Amino acid sequence: MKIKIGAGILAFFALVAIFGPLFIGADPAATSDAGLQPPSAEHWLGTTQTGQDVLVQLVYGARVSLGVGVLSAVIATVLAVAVGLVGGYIGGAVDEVLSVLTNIFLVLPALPLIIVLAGYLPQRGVTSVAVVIAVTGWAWGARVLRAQTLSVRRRDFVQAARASGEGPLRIVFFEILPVLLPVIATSFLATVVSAILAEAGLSFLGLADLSTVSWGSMLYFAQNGQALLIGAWWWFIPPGLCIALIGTGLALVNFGIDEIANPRLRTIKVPRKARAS
Amino acid sequence: GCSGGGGGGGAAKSGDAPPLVVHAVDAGTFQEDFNPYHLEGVNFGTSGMIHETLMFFNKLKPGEITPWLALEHKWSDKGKSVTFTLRQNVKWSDGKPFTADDVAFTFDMLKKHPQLNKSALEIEGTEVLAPDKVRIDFAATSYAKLYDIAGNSPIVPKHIWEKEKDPATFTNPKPVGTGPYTLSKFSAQLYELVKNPSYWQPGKPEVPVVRFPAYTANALQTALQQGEVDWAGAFVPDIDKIYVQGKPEQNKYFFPPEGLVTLLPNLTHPVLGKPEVRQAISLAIDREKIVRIAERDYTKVAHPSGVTMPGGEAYVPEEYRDAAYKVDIEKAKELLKGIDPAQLTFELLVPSPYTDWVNAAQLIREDLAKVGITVETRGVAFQDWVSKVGKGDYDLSIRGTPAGPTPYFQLRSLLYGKLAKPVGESSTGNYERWKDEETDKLIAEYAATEDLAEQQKATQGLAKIMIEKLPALPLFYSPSWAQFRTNKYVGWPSEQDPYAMPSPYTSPDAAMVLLRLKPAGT
Amino acid sequence: MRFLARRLGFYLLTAWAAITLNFLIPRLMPGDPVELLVARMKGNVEPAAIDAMRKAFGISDASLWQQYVDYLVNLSHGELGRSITFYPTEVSTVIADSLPWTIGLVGVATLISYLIGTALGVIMAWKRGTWLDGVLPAATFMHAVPYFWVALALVFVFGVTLQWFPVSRAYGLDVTPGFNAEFVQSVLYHAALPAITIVVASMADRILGMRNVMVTTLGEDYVVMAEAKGLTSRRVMWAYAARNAILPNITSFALSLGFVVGGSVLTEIVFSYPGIGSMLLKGVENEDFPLMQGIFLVISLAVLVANFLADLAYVVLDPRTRQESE
Amino acid sequence: MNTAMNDVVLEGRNLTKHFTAARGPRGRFGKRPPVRAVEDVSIALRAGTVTALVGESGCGKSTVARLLAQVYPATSGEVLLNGEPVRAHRGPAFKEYRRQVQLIFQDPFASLNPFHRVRYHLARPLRLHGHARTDAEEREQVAELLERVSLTPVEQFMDKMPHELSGGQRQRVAIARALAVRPVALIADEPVSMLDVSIRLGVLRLLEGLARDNGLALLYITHDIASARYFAEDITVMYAGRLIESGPSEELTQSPRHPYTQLLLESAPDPDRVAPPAGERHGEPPSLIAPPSGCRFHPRCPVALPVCSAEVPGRTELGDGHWTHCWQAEAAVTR
Amino acid sequence: MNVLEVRDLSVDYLSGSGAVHAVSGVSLDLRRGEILGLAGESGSGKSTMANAVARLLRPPATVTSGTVTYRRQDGTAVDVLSLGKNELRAFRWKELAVVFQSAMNSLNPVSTVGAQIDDVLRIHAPGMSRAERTERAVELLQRVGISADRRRSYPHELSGGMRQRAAIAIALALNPEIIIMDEPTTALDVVVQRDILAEIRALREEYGFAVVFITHDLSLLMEISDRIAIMYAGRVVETGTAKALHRAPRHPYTLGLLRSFPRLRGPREELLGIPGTPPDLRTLPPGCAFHPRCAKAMEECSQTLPVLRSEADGEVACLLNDGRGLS
Ligand SMILES: Nc1ncnc2c1ncn2[C@@H]1O[C@H](COP(=O)(O)OP(=O)(O)OP(=O)(O)O)[C@@H](O)[C@H]1O
Ligand SMILES: Nc1ncnc2c1ncn2[C@@H]1O[C@H](COP(=O)(O)OP(=O)(O)OP(=O)(O)O)[C@@H](O)[C@H]1O
Ligand SMILES: [Mg+2]
Ligand SMILES: [Mg+2]
Repeated sequence: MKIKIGAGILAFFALVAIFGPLFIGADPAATSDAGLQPPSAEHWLGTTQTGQDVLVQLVYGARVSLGVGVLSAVIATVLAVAVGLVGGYIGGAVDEVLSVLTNIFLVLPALPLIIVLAGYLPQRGVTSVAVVIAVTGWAWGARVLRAQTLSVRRRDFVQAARASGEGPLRIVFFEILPVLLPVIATSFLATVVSAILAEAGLSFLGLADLSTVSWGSMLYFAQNGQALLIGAWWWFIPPGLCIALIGTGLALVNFGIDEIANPRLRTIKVPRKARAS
Repeated sequence: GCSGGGGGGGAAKSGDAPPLVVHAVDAGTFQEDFNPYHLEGVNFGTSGMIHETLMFFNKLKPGEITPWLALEHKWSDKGKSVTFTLRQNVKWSDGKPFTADDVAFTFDMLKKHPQLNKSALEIEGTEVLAPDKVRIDFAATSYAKLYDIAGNSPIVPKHIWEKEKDPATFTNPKPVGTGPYTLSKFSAQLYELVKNPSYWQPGKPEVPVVRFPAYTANALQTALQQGEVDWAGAFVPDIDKIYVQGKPEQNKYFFPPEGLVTLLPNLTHPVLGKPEVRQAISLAIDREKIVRIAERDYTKVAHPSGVTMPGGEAYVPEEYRDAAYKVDIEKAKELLKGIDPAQLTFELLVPSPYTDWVNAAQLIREDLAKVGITVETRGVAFQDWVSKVGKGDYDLSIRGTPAGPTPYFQLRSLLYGKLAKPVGESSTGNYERWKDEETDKLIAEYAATEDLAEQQKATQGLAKIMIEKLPALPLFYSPSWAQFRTNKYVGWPSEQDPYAMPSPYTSPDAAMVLLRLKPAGT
Repeated sequence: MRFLARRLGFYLLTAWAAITLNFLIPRLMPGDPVELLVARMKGNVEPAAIDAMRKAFGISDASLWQQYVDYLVNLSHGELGRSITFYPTEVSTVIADSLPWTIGLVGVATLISYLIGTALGVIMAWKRGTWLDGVLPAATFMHAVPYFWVALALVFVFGVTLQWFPVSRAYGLDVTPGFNAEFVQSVLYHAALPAITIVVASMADRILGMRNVMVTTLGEDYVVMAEAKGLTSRRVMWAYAARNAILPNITSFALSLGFVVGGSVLTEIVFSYPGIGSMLLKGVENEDFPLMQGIFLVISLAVLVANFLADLAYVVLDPRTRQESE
Repeated sequence: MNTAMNDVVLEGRNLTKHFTAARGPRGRFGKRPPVRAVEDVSIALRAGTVTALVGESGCGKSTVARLLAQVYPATSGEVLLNGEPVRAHRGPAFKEYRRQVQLIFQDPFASLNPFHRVRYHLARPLRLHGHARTDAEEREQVAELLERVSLTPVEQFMDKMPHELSGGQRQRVAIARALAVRPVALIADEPVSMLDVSIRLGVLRLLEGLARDNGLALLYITHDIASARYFAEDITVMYAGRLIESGPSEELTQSPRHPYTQLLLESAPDPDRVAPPAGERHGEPPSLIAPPSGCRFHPRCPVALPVCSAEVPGRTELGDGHWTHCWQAEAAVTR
Repeated sequence: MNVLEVRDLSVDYLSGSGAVHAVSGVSLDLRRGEILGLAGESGSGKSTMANAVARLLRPPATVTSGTVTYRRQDGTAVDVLSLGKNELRAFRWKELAVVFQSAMNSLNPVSTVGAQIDDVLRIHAPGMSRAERTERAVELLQRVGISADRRRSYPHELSGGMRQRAAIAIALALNPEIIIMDEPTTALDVVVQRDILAEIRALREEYGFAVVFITHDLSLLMEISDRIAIMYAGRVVETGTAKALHRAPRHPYTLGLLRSFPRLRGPREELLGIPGTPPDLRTLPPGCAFHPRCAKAMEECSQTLPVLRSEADGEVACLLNDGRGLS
C-alpha cells in the first residue's frame, strides 16, 4: 500500500519531469508584463514578479530537481557500493582505510561542507552541484552496505560459493550484490531525497546556478521577491510542496521496502479482541 | 502616530526630537569597527557622520563642490601638489582643536600603509605650512584625483591615531571625529550615534540621535513593511505593496542614478569585435522592457553615451544630448546580413545572485532571438563571474560601472586602454578590452587639467565614442536606493533638490542629508 | 575504556582530516577574495591598493606545504586568522560572538526535538493500530520538507501575519545583553520561532527512526517476557522496550546532528539569527577563506564532540560495551 | 574413483587453530589473548566411511571442519589429501583441492543464495570445474544430481527458488551442490540440526548412502551422539578443542572410557532409561581463551586425579582403533 | 484437580495471503503439580498455544474461539481470556509464569539479573522492603544454583546455562501455580540441559507447581514429563502418560516421531521417520491433516476430521484408533 502510493507520487513526478516540458512547450524563463498574477485560467498557478508562469517553471523545475536528485544519488550509490562492498568483502587494511574514510565523511556535517564546496565551485551547473552533493552524501550508504556485506560475507551461501571455487569478483557481484539490492535501493532513494533537499537549500542560498529553473531557484526568487510578504503564496508554496511531496513519495517507497524486509514494521489493523490484552 | 517603531523606543537624549532609525547595509550583526579606512567591516556612518572629509562632492550635480573641513584648495607644480586652507575653529569631539597636523598625519598614514590607500594616491609627502595650511605632494599629476583626495579621505585625529601601532588593524572603537555625530552606544545588533554638541556648524544637526539596528536583507523587508525603519537603502521587490502601502506622501523613495549598467561585449571575440554586430545587438534590445520587468521601473534607461542624466548634460556633446535608444529590429537584421548566422551564438554570463540582471539577461536573450542571435544565458557564482569577466573569458556579460564625482570616471573605467589587460589576466576596468588611441588621449587630457571646461570637453569626446563606436552597450542606470519616511523628519533630497545622494549607505553624502533634516511639522 | 579510546582516536583522526580538508579546499579552488571585495565595492579601489590589501589579508605565495605547516602552527595557538569580510576582526572573535547563539538555538531545539520525537516514536510503536498511526504520513511528509520552507512559512504565519513572534534577531533592540531577566526573556522569545522550525523539521526523523527500532524491539523476547511478568505497561514500554530501542538510535542521532546543524544554517539565515550559519554564508559569499575555514572547522569539531558525547552516552546506557572496556 | 574403500583420503595431523579475537579484553602489552579453538587434533577420513565428530556446542567442531576444508589455514599442523600435504592456498592447486573436498553447512536456510534458482546453484560448480561445457551437458548433469538427492520430478525442482523449498529439500540441494564438484571427501557440519526430527532421517540416509555407494569419505559433525551411533562407523569425541576419545561407534557408545564420553551418553535424553541420572551439577563448559590446564575436562570430572590438572594425558590405545586421552584409562591399562 | 483447562481453543494469524490457523480447536487439561509435555514438529502451534494461555499473543494473532479456565486452589474458576488489564497483570506471574526458549533474548540486556527479579517483586509484592526484596532475589538465585554475587551481573556476563537458570529463578519469584516452559533447553548442550532438567524436577517437588514443557524433542519429554500431548498442524492428536505413549503410541504420527529418534542403548532399531513435509497451515488438507504423510492412511482419512476421543490413560484423534489400538 505504502509502496503503491509512494510509487504513484514518484511516477507522477517522473512523468511530469520527462514529458511535461514537451506538453507545455513554453519557455520557463519567458517573462511577460503580467507579473504577480494570482492563479487564473490562463496561468493555473499564477505568475512570478517578472511574469513567468509558475506552472511552467514548476514543470521544468521538476526535471532539474529530480535530475540533480537522481544523478547525485546514482553517483553516491556507485561510490557507496564500491567502497562498502569492496571494503566489506576484502577486509583487512583496505577495509580499515575505507571505513575510516567513510566514517570521516559521515561525521563531517554535510550541508556546511556542501555550502563551502559550492562556494568555491567555478561552475554551478546542475552536474557540478550534483557531484558535490554526491561527494558529501555517499558515506551513509557505504557504511550500511559495508555492515551488510560483512554479515552477508559470513553467511553460509557465500562460504559455500567460495568453497565451490567461485572467484572474489563473481562472489561480490553475483552472490552478495543481489542480496543487498533492497539495501542499495533504500539508500539510493534516501540519497535522492537528501540530494533534492540539498539542491533546494543551495539554490535558496543563491549558491547554485540561478539561471536554471529548478524548484530551489524558484524558491530563491520567490524569497528574493518577498513572495509571502506581498501575498504571492502561489509563487512560494508550490515548489516547496513539490519537494516535500517527492520526498514523501520516496520515503513511502522506502518504508515499503523496509516493511517487506521487516514485516514487523507494517502498520496493522488490530482486531478488537486482540487489542483488549 | 507611530513614532519610533520597533527600533525607536529607546533613549532619545536631547530635546523632543525623536531618534532616526537607519538601515544602511545588510548585516546580521555588527563588528565593533569604526576605522573609516576599512573596506567592509567598518560600520556605516564612520565616514561623514564622525570623520569628515576636506570637501564635499555632489555626484548628482557633477562639478558641484562644497568646501568642508578645507575652505579652498590650490594646485601647484602641474598638478603634483595641492595646498589646502583649512577651516578654523573646528574641534575634535574630545575638545582638541583640528589642525593641519591632522590632515598631514592622515595622508602620511595612507602613504605608509598602502592597504588603507584604496584610491592608490601616489603621495610623496606632506608639509604643514601653517596651522591652517597644508600641502600634499604627489608623484604624478593628480588633478583628476581631487575627489579621492578631498572628497573621499576622511581625516582622523593625529593625537589619538599616532598612538596606534598598526592603523591597518586598528578598529577605532571610541572614534573621535570632527563630524556632527559621536558614537554613544554599540552592541552587535545596534549602534547609536548622538549629536556632537561642539560641532562646528552651530545648531546642527537637528536630528539628535541616529540608530542603526542590524537587519539582514530579509529582515529589512519586514521591518520596512512594519514601519520600523525611517531611512533605508534597500532593494524592495514590490515597493508599493511592501513599503509605500498607499501613503506616497509619507513613505517616500528616491532612486537617482548612481552608476551605469552596461552590456559588455568581449571585443576580442571575432564577431563581437565587429561594430555592426554590436550596433545590431543594441538596436534589438528593448531597454524599456528590461527596466520595466527586470528593474521594476525603479530606474531609467541609460543615455546612449553612458553619461548619467539628468545632471551630466555638460559632459555630452550638444548634438547627442537628446539621443535615446529606439528598438529597430529591421535595421538590426539588415546590419547582420553579412554575417554567417552560425556565428551569431553567444554566451551571456551573469552573476546569479544579481537576480535583476539574471532577469535582464533573459529579456536580452528573448530580444536577440528576434534578430537571429542565439544567446545562452549562464548564471554563475559571483566570484566566478568576477574572475571570468576580469580575465576576459566571456562573450557577453552585464556589469555595473561605478559613478565618480563626474561622468569622466565612469567612462574612464569603462574605456581606458591601460586598464585592459590581455585576455587571461585580471583587469580592473575596461573589461570589454577597448583599445583606441583617441580614447586614451582624451582621458589623458582630462587628467592633465584642472579646468572644468577642458575636462568637460574631454569627456564629451568620450561620450561621442560611446555613442558612435559602441565599445560597450549601456542598458540602464544602477539606482541608488533610498527609502525615507517623512513622519519624523523632512528635508530629504529629491529630484528637484538633489543636494546629495539620498541613500544612507553613501558617504559622506548621508551626513549631508542628516545635516539638512528638520523635524516634521516645524 | 578501550572502546572510548578507540573512538577518541578516530575522532582525532577525523578532526585532522577536517582540518586538512579545510586547509586544502580554498587553496585548490580558484578565486581571489580581494578581487571579489573590490568587485563588490563596485571598483572604487585602485589596482595598486589591491596588492597591499592582499598582503594584509594574509594571502601568501608560499609553498603549499609551508602554508600547511603555518596553518597548523597558528591553529595550535587558536589563531584562525583575520576575517576578510569583517577585516580586521579576528575569525575567532567572529566565531566567539556567533557560536553561542547557534549552540543555544540548535542545542536546545535538537534536545527538544530528540526528546519529543523519541517519546512520540515510542508511543506510536507501542500503540500501533490506533489513531496514532495517522501521525505517520504527517511525519513522512515533514521528513521531506525543506527546512527553510518551513521557516519561511512560520515567519509568514506567526511573525508577519499574526505577529505573535519576532521574525529576526536574537534579542530585542531595546534590551541590553547581560544576565538580566529582561534579556533572557527576550532571547527566549526571539528563539521561539527558529527553534520551532528546527524541532518541527528534525523531529520527523526521530519519530520514524525511533518507531522502527521500537517496533522491532517490541518483538524481542525480553519485552514479551516483561509483559508476561505482569509489569505495568509504562514500565514495559520505557524500562524494557524503549531503553533498548534507544541504543541504536543514539548513534544515528549523533550522526544526524550534522544534518541538523546543516539545516540550522538555513534556519538562521531565514530568521537573521546571528549564529554561525549566517556567518558561514557571509563567508562563502565573500570568499572569506579564513572565516569559512574557521566556521567549518568549528562546526565539524562541534559535531565530533557531540558524537563523542553520544558514544559516552552509549557506554553508559549499554552495559555490553562497558564490559568490553574493562 | 581411484581410491579404494577404507583408504585414508583426507587427514588432519596435529591441527591447532588459535583465533585472535576481534574483540575482547587486551592482556599485557595490549595484545589480545587468542581463542584456542582447536588444539592438537588429528583425524582421518576414509573412503566409503562415515566418521562422526561429536562434542558440545563451542568445542571446536566447526573449526576442525573448516580447517579440513581449508577455509582458513591452521595455526600449526597439516592437512593431507591422499597422503600429500596441502600447501597451496590459492591458484589452480588450491582449486583442485576445493574440487576434492567439499563442505555442507548446518543451516540449509542460509547456505543457498535466496536470489538464485536451484539450477544456478548446481550449474555453477559444474561449469567452474569444467564438468559441463555446453548447456545441454549442464542440464543433463543438473538433472542427474537432483535425481541422486531424490529431488524428483527433476524438471519441477530445477527452476525453483530456495524459498519455495522446505528445509529438507534445501539441504538436499546443498548436498547436490557439493556433489556437483565430484569430491572425494565431504564434510557435513551438523547437516540436520536445523531440520525437523521427522525430516532429519531422510537427509542422513542420503548422506550415508552416498558414502557407501560412491566411496566418499564423509565427516559427519553433530552434537547428537545417538545419531552418530546410527550413521557413522567411527565416532570421535571432542571436548574444549581437544580430542578425548575415538573408536568404532558401537563400542564407543556402549562402553565409553573417558569420563566425559560417559557423561555425554548419560546426559542424552533417553526414554528407555529406567531411572534418571542423579541430579548433580557439572558446571559450565570451560573458556577457550584460558582453558583449564592439563586435561581440559578435569574441573568437571567426577573422578579427577591430581595429575589431571597438571599434565595433558597421552593417547591410550584400547584396541580395535578405540583410544582415549585420559589419565584414568592410562592407569587402568598400565595396571 | 485441573489447574488449567483449555477448551476448543483456536488461534489464527491474520495475514494478507489468508489466515494461518496456528491452533485449531485444542482442548487440554493441566493437572495440579504435573509436568505436561507438549511435543510436535516446528510450526505445529505449540508456542502459539502457550502464548494464548498466557495472553501474550500479539497482533496479527487472534483468538477466534475457545476458553481458557484457570482454577485456584480454593476452586474458584478464572476465565483467563476475559481478564481485565489489572487482573491479568496479577494472574501473570502470581499464578502463571513463563520461561522462554532463549534466555539470552528473554532477559533485558541492559539491566542486571537482580534488577529483573526485583522488578517482579516490586510490582506484585508492594509490601516488601528493599532489603527483603534483595534477600529474596539472592535466595532465588541460590536456589537455582547461581551465587549471590551474580545478582549484579548483566545477562551477557553469564553463560547460557546460567541465563536459563536466572530465567527460571525469575519465574519462581512469586511461587506461581503454573510455569510454561517453551523449549527452555533447546539452545543448551546436553550436559547443561541435563542439569537444568534435574533442577526443574527438584523445584517442582519442592514447590508443587505445574509445568507445561514445550519441546520437539520427544525423548526428552518422555523422561521428564508425567503426561504428554502431541500436536500436529495446530491440533492435539494424542495425549497420554509418558509411559503409555512410549510403550504404545496410538497415533501414526506419534509413532513416526518416536521412531525418528536414534537410541543410544539397546539394539539398533530401524528408524522409520516420517516422509513428506509438514502442511501449510493456511490450506490444510481436508480430513485428518496428517493423512498425506501417513503410511496407514485410509480412504476415509481424507474426508473425515477425527476428533479427540478419550481412551484408557489418554486421548487420541485418529480414525484408525476408533476403538482399536495402533498395531
Ligand atoms: N572466526 C573466529 N574468531 C574467533 N573465535 C572463533 C572464530 N570461529 C570460532 N571461534 C571460537 O572457537 C570456538 C570453537 O568454535 P566452533 O564453531 O568450532 O565450535 P562448534 O563446536 O562448531 O560449536 P557449535 O556446536 O555451536 O557449532 C568457539 O569458542 C568460538 O567462539
Ligand atoms: N506472526 C506470525 N504471522 C503469521 N504466522 C505466524 C506468526 N507467528 C507464527 N506463525 C505461524 O503459526 C504457526 C505456529 O507457530 P508456533 O510458533 O506456535 O509453532 P511452534 O510449534 O512453537 O514451532 P517451533 O517448534 O518452531 O517453535 C507456524 O506455522 C507459524 O508459521
Ligand atoms: Mg559448529
Ligand atoms: Mg515455538
